[in-house]
Amino acid sequence: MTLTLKLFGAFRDLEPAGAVELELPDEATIAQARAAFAELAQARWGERFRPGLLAVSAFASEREILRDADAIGAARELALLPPVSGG
Amino acid sequence: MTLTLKLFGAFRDLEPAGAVELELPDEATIAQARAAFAELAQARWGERFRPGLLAVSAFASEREILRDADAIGAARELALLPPVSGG
Amino acid sequence: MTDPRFHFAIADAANTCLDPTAALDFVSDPAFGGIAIFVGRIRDHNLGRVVTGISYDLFDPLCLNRFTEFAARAEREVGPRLKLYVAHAKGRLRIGDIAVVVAAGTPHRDEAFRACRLAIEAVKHEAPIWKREHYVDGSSEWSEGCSLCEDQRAHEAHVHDAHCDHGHGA
Amino acid sequence: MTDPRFHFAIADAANTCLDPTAALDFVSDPAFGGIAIFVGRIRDHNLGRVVTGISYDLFDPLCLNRFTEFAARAEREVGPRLKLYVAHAKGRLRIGDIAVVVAAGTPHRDEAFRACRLAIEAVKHEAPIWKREHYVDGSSEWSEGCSLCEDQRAHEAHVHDAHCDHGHGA
Repeated sequence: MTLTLKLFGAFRDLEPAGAVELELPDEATIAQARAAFAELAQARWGERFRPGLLAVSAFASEREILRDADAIGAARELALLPPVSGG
Repeated sequence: MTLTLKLFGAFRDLEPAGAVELELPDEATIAQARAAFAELAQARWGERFRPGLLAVSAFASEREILRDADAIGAARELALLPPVSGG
Repeated sequence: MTDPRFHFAIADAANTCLDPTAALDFVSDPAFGGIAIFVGRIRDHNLGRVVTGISYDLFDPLCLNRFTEFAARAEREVGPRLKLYVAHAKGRLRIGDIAVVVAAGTPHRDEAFRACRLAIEAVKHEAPIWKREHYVDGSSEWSEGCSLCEDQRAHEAHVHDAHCDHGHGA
Repeated sequence: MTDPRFHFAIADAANTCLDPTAALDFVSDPAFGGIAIFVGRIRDHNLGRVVTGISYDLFDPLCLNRFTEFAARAEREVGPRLKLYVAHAKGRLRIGDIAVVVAAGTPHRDEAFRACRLAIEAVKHEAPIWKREHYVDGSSEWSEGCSLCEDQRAHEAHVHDAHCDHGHGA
């Protein structure tokens, strides 16, 4: 399956298009998407990519925050949310 | 000395003019003014006057709340403040 | 002697409405990120009775003096980087009319909330303001209130800690 | 499914200014005496640096969903007699511009303050909103923030109780 991952905050700086595509096995989990993004990011952006930022970032659908153990299920698009700073 | 006592809240209902005059000895205290007002109120308004309300009411100048032991001093006008309910 | 950080007003209901936007503007500052505002409106009921309006009586000069004391207290609580606006209505108000506006501006939000809350509590419990409720049957009554009598307050604080736990106001 | 007691909005700074008066009007009600409003403005400094503006990025659909959750949480806290308004700006703002408005209306003031505070804290710490500060030298930086990562939050709550004690925002 192909998952579109929308990027926000500091991650959006890395990719002006604001999204990347990840190739994942069917029935993948969030943890697998996280690992796939780390691999892609390392390859594409090198030292501009900060693994420490990814570690404290959340994956989310338009409806809710997801945990690493959650299955991606039928979602074709998710968002990667670095630590937030509203207000 | 003659002290003008401005009335507020429930006390103003008793006296549409909004003030009474009390005759007090020179160097009188607030406690003496309180007693003089109780006497005047009893005589003028009878049962419409509630001593219990006076007991929880404060005397004040335009600048500050006064205590029973305070001297009236040079003041010629004070205010009688029943319990407050702003906001 | 007027401190430019503070604005206090008593607004005669016959010709002035309280203006929360003016309060917001007054406490705004390029250095301030947090503004907390309290708006007290006349509501249509109190203690189970239908209310049609409220008349406020104030002892204006002492009231403005007390507002100044409340501001000094707020400054002791949150520090000098504070703008504070307190305005209270006087006279006859209808349901939905604004009785009181308190606004506090500070660099950060916690101080703004604390200063705003401190000021509205003081306005409710310690300012020479009296409220008469008008009911749907045409009758009216002065609200129960908080004694400003220092001797009485000291006594009541000794007996029980709530000198003013009645249900007045918002 | 829209609850008429709640209003949530994201305002594009390119064509809309946040309006505290609209917030006040929305949460007003004849049965409500207490209204608490928080207004967050862009201030001219942060952590010792001179700030010239802020750009906000938001994940709109999740953000609006989270606002709905915050309202449900506020209702659990203060009860159903509550109106709540939450609006946040998106895009580039200048000093003094309004970044966020939260307003809560309730019968009495304590509930209004609590609901307002709960909502603004949640907007600051739990909504998918990101802030980039622009500095006087032309540079800019994304603010430190609060992790939304549940696994991470659980871990940090274990290590120390403050998962988000950085100095961002107002």
